[in-house]
Amino acid sequence: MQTLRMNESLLPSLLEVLKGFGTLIAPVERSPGVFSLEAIADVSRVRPDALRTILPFKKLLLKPGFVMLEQRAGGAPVESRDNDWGPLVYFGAHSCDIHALKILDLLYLSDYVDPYYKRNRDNLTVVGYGCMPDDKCFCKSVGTATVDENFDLFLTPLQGRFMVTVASARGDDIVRTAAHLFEPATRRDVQDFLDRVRERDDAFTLTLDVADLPYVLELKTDDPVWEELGKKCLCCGSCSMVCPTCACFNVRDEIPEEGTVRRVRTWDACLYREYAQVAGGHNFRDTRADRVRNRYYHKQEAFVREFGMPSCVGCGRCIENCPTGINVVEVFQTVRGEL
Amino acid sequence: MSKPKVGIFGLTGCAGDQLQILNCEDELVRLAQRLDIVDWVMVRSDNDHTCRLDIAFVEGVVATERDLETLKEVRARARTLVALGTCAVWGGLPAMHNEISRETLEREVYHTQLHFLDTVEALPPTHFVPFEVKLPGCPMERHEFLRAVNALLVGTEPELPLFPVCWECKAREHLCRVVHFGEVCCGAMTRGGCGARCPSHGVACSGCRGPVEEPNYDANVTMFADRGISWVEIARKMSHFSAPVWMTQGLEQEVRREPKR
Amino acid sequence: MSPSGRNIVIPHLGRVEGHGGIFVKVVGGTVHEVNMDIFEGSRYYEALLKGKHFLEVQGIITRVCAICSANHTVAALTALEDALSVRQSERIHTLRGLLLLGATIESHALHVFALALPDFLGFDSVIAMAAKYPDEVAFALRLKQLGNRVQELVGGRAVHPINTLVGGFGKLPGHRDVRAIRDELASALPPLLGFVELAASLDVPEWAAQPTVFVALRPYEEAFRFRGVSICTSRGEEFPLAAYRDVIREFTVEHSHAKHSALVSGETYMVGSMARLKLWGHLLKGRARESFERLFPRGVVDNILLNNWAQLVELVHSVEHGIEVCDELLGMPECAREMVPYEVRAGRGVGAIEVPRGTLFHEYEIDDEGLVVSANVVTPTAQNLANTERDLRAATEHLLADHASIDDGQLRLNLEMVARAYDPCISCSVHVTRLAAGEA
Amino acid sequence: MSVTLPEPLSPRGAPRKLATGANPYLPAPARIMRVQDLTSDIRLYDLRFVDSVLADSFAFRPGQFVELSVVGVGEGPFSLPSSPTRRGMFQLGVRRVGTLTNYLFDHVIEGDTVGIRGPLGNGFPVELFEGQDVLLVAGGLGMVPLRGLLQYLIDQRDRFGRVMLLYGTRSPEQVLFREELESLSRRGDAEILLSVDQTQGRPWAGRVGVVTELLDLVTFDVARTHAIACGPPVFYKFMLEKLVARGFGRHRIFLSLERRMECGVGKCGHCAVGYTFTCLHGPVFSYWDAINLPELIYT
Ligand SMILES: Cc1cc2nc3c(=O)[nH]c(=O)nc-3n(C[C@H](O)[C@H](O)[C@H](O)COP(=O)(O)OP(=O)(O)OC[C@H]3O[C@@H](n4cnc5c(N)ncnc54)[C@H](O)[C@@H]3O)c2cc1C
Ligand code: SF4
Ligand code: SF4
Ligand code: SF4
Repeated sequence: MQTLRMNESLLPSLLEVLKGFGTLIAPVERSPGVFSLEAIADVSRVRPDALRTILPFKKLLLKPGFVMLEQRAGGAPVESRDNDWGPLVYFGAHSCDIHALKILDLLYLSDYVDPYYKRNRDNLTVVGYGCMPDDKCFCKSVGTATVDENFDLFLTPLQGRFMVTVASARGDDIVRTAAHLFEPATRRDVQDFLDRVRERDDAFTLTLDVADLPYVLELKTDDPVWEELGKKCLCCGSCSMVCPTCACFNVRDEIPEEGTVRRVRTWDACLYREYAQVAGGHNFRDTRADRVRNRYYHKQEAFVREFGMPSCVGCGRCIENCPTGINVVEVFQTVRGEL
Repeated sequence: MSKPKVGIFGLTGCAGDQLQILNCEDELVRLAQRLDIVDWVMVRSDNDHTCRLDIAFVEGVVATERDLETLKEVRARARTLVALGTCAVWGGLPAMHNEISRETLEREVYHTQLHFLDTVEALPPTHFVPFEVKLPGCPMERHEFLRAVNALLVGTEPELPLFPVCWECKAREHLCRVVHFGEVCCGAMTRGGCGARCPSHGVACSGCRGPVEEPNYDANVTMFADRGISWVEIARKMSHFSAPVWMTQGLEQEVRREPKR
Repeated sequence: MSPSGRNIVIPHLGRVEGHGGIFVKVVGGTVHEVNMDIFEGSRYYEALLKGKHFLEVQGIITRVCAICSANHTVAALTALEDALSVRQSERIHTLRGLLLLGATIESHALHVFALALPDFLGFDSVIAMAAKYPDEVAFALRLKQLGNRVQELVGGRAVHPINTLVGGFGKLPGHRDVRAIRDELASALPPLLGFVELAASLDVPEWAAQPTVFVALRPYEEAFRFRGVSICTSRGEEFPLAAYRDVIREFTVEHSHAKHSALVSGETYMVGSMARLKLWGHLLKGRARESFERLFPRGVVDNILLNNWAQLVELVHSVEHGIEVCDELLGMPECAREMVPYEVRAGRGVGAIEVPRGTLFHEYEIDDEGLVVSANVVTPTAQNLANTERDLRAATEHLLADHASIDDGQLRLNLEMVARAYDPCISCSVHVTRLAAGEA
Repeated sequence: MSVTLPEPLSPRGAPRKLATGANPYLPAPARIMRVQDLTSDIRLYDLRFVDSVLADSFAFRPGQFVELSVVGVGEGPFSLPSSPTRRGMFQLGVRRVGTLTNYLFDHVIEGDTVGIRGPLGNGFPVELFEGQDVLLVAGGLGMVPLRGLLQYLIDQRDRFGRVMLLYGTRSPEQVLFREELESLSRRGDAEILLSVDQTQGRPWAGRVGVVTELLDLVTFDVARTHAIACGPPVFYKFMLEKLVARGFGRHRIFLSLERRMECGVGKCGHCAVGYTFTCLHGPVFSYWDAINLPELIYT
C-alpha cells in the first residue's frame, strides 16, 4: 500500500486517464438526488459525491439478465458472451461496496468458479471514493466502514485535495501512467486524513448491534415480528435487486426466434413466491413471513455463523428503496425487543 | 411437427392482441409460413370454422352468450389453447366493476330500457375453460407472443417470467413512483414482462398485465394510505385491471392457504 | 332459389376489426331489408367512467379499441383539457399531432394493404397475397411498422399509449429518436408513391356509387389537418364543435337495437378519409396533392369503394406531414418532460378529432373534485353505420339491376367490399350492441 | 493481468471443476441409448456421453446427481440410479411432472442427444459403510437414488455386511426395478422387503400397509448399521423418527433431499438453507445435520 496526494482540480484529468484502462463507469445524477452507475463519455457528468446509486456495482459483474448459453439448430450449446463488459474502470466505490465485492467473490470464485462473473471480475479496476454517511448508512455497525484491500485506487477527499491510496499493481500502473497528477502525501495530509476518519466515525446516526445477532435470531425464529413483516412486505424484490450482496439468480429457457434457443439468467429474489417452489406445487417457503424471515436470516445469521460477519454491508440501499418502508435496522431492533 | 393448424379468435374486446400479432411486422410473413392459419376472421374472409386446430389463440372477455359458445367450440376444436392478453387471462378492464349491475350499465349507455338478448357479466375465458398457455398484457407483449409460438412449435410451453413489474423497474433503475413521488403504483402487484414500461415513462404502473401469483393487496393499500393517499383513490387506481376479480381471487387464495406447521 | 325471396347472409364479416355480419332480404327484385348486424359484446365504457377521476379516463377509454387507441387517447385528453381549460403548449400540440399521424399511418396501411387490397387483387387475405406480391406486402408491413414506431416513440406503446397525460407527456422523445423516425418517414415516401400508381391502374367498379353527404372537421389552420375547430358538411353548413349533439342525432333503430346516426335533416352521412378529401382536399400540398389529383382526377366522386384510395392519399399526406412535424420538433430545444400546470375544477369539454375512420367526438363533464359526471363518445363507425346500410342497399339494387343472374357468392363478396370500404371498427362502436346473426 | 483476489474468509471449497467441463453451466452432450418404461409415468433412460473420453472416464459417487437439459425447454436435477462401478454408461429415472419432463416423454427418443452437467452434490458417505451393515429405506421415487447405491453395494458385496432394503410404494405397479429386486433377493445378495399401500386388485406377494411397518419385521444391530432413507416429505416425517425409535443414532441415519435448483453448483441460492446448499453440501445429509438446519426437511 502506498499513499499519495492529488489536487482536487485534477480529478477530471484523472478520470480521463482512467478511460485508458477500460470503459469508465461512474455515478451520474438521474434526477435530483438519485444516482446510477453509467458508462461515462463526458467526465463532467461524473458525480463522485453520490452516496448511493440505485443499483450497486454488482450489475457490472453480472447483468440483471443475460444469455448464458445459446444453441442454433443442429449445433451444440455454446457459452454466450452476452454478460461480458470488457475492461471496466469502476469509479466511486465506497468502502461498503468494496466489502460487498469481497462477499460476491467469495460466492462466485470458490468451488465451481462462475466463468461469467470471473471474466468481468478479472477485467474490473476498482477506484474507491471516500464518503460521508447519511441517516440510512450503518456500515460502521457491520464492520465495513473502512477498507484496505480489494481495490486498486482509493480517493479520500480532504480540503482541496485527495489522499490517494494505491492497493494493487494495477493501481500502481494507473499512478505511473499519470505520474504528473500525483505527489507524495505529506504529514499534514495524513493528519487531515485521520481527522476525517474520526469526523466520519462520529457522523453515523444509525446503528445496528450485530455482535450477538446470530444467537438472538436463532432463539427468535418464531417471533411474531416475522408474521407482522410478512403482512407488510410487498414481495416486490426491490431490496434484493438493490442489495450489493444479494446474488441469487433464476434460469429460464427461451426461443427468441426460429432455430435459436437460449438459456437466460436473471437476478432473482428469495421473496418471490416461486423461489423455493418445486414441481407439483410444493413450496418450501410458502408464506410471505417465511420468505421475509429467510432473507434476514440468510444475511444476518447464516452468513455470520459461516464467515464471522453479516453479508449485509450496511449501505442502506434497501432502506432507501423499499416502497413500503421496511427498515432492516428497525427489524432487528424489533426482534431484540428494543422497539 | 408438421405445419400446425391455427385459429385466432377474438371474443369481446378491443382487438389489441390480434393487432399485436399483426404488429409483429418483421416476423409476420414467416409466421404465416410456419403456421397454417385456417381461421382468423379479422384477417381472412374465407375461414374454416369447424376443423380441428393444433393451436387456438383467444382474445377478449366473455360478454355474450355467443362469446361463451364460441369459446367452448374453440376449446373443443383445439389441442393447445392460448389466452391472449389480460382480458382473456383475468377479465381486464371490461370486468372492472362487475358489481355494477348490467342493467344499470345498459341504462347509462342506451338511456332507454332495451332488451338485450344475451349480454352476460364480462368474465375472463379462463374462468370457463382451461388454457394451456396464458399471455398477460394489455395488450400482450409481442416478444412474449413470438416466444410462445416458437416454444409451441418445438413442442414445449414457454417459460415466462413470474416476477413483478418492480423487478424490471429496478433492473432499469427507474425512479420509483412510490418512493420518490408518492404515487399509487401497481408495480409490486403486477406480473412483469413489459419492461416496466410505465415507470420508464415517468408514469405509475396501472397493473395492465394482471396480478402476480400472490399479490399483497392489503400491504399495498396500507402503504399508499400511509403516504396520505385517500382510500377511495387507492381503490380506484387499483381497480383498473379487474381488481374485483383478482382481489377476490387473491383473498380466496389467502383464505385457502393452509396454515404452516 | 326463387328470386322472389332471397336472403343474403354474411354471418361473420371477415377482415374487419370486431364482430359484425350483414343481412339483406330481397323480395321480388327489391331490397326489403338491409342490416348491418353488430354482435360484438358491449363493454359499457362510458358508464364505467362515471365517478372515475379524470386522470383515469384515458387509460380506460383507450381500451375501447386497439387500432384507434391513440386516437381515443388524444380525443379524450383534448376534451378533458377543454373541460379544465388547460392550454396545450406548442410542443405538446405538435407531439400529439405526430401521434395522430403515426396512428393514421398504421391504421391506413393495415386497412388499405392488408384488409382492402386483397379484394381488388383477388385474394382472400394478405397472407395469400404475400405469396404473389412479396415486395408489396413487405413494404406495406414496413409502413405499418413505421406508424407503430411513431406511436411507440410518442405514446410509449404502439397499442394503448401510456405516455400521454392530461397537460402533457410523461417523457418527451429525444432528438436522436425523432431524427431517426424522420429519416425513416422520408425513405418511405418514394415507395408509397409507387402504390399510388398501382392503385391508379386498378379499376374501381361503379355499382356502389350513390350521392352522399360528407362531414368533416374544419382544420385548425389553413392546411389539411386531423384536428379541427368546427363541424362542416359537404352541403356548406358549419357548426361549432360543442353543438355536435345537435348536429348529429344518435338514435336507436327499431330493428337492430343499435345506435345509428343521422343529421338533423334525417339524412345519413359519411365521415372518414373520403369526406375529408371532399371538404379539404384542396388544402393538400406536395406529393399528397399530386396523389389526390392522380387518384381523383375529377375530384371526390360519390363511390364508397374509392374510400380506400382516399386513405392512400392520406397515407401520403401523413408521411409527408410527419416529416415536417419531426422537423418542427427538432427545431425546439430538447427537454425530458413537459407538463402544463392546471387546477382541477368543474367543467364540461368536447374533444373532436379526425381519426382514420372519420370524426371522433369525446365529451366529459367533471365535478370540482375532478370526478367524471358524464361521458359521451361518438365514434365514426357508429356514425357511418346508417350510411353503410344505405350503401349496401344501393349496391344490392344496382347489382341486381345490372346482372339479374348474379349469384349469392358474388353478391356477398361485393357487399363485403362495401362494408370493408368504410373500414368499420366495430369494437369502437361501443354504443352499438348486438343483433343475433342467426335471427335471419 | 488480473486483480489479486481476496483469500476466502473461511474454508469454503477451493476452486474445482465439473467432469463435464470448465463452465459448470454448460452441459455436455449425451446420447440416449435406451428408454424403458418403469411405470406409467416414470421412465428409465440409459445415457452415454457423446465424447467417448468423457463417457469412459465419467465417475461419480452413489447419491450424486446430474442436471439434465434440453436447451430451449428447461433443465432439472436428476439422481443417478446406476452405479459408478458400471462405467461407460449411466442411467436416469425420470418422472413426468412438468415442462421439461413432459418434453422428454413426448419428444425425446432413443438416439437423441440431451445435455448433462455433473456429477453434482456430495453423494452417500459409502466409506463409512465398509465392513458394516447397511439398511436402505425407500419410499416411491426415492428408490431411484437408492438403486444406484444398492448396485454399488452389490457389485462389491464382500466389502459390506448385511444389505437390507425396505421399500414401499402406493401400489404394485409403482414398484420400481421389481424384477431386479426380486432376483437380488432370490440370490440372497440382499434382504429385501416390499410393501404397498394398496394392492388395487393386482397380484402381490409382499406386505400391504405403510412402509414404516416394514421396520418392525427386521432386526439389526444399530451399533454396526447405517440407515439411508430416501423418499417424499411424508415418508421422512414418519420414517426418520421411527428409525430413531428403533435405536439409530441420528448421525447414523442419512437422507437425500430435494429442493428447487437452478444451477446445481452452489450459486443460484434456490436450494440453500442459510449457507448450506443442498446441491453442493448435499443432497445427502445426516439426520442430525438436517434437523439442525431449519426448513431443510419439510414435513
Ligand atoms: C437432488 C435432486 C434429485 C432429483 N432426482 C430426481 C429423479 O431421480 N427423478 C425425478 O423424476 N425427479 C428428480 N428430482 C426432481 C426433478 O428435478 C424435478 O421433477 C424436475 O426438475 C421437474 O422439471 P420440470 O421442468 O418437468 O417441471 P416444472 O414443474 O415445469 O419445473 C419448473 C421449474 O422448477 C424447477 N423444479 C421443479 N421441481 C423441482 C425439484 N423437485 N427439484 C429441483 N428443481 C425443481 C425446475 O428446475 C424448473 O426450473 C430431483 C430433484 C433434486 C433436487
Ligand atoms: S441488506 Fe440492505 S443495507 Fe444490507 S447490504 Fe443489502 S442493501 Fe445494503
Ligand atoms: S415505480 Fe412501481 S414498479 Fe417501479 S419499483 Fe416503484 S412500485 Fe415497483
Ligand atoms: S408498467 Fe404496468 S401498466 Fe405499464 S405496461 Fe407494464 S404492467 Fe402495464
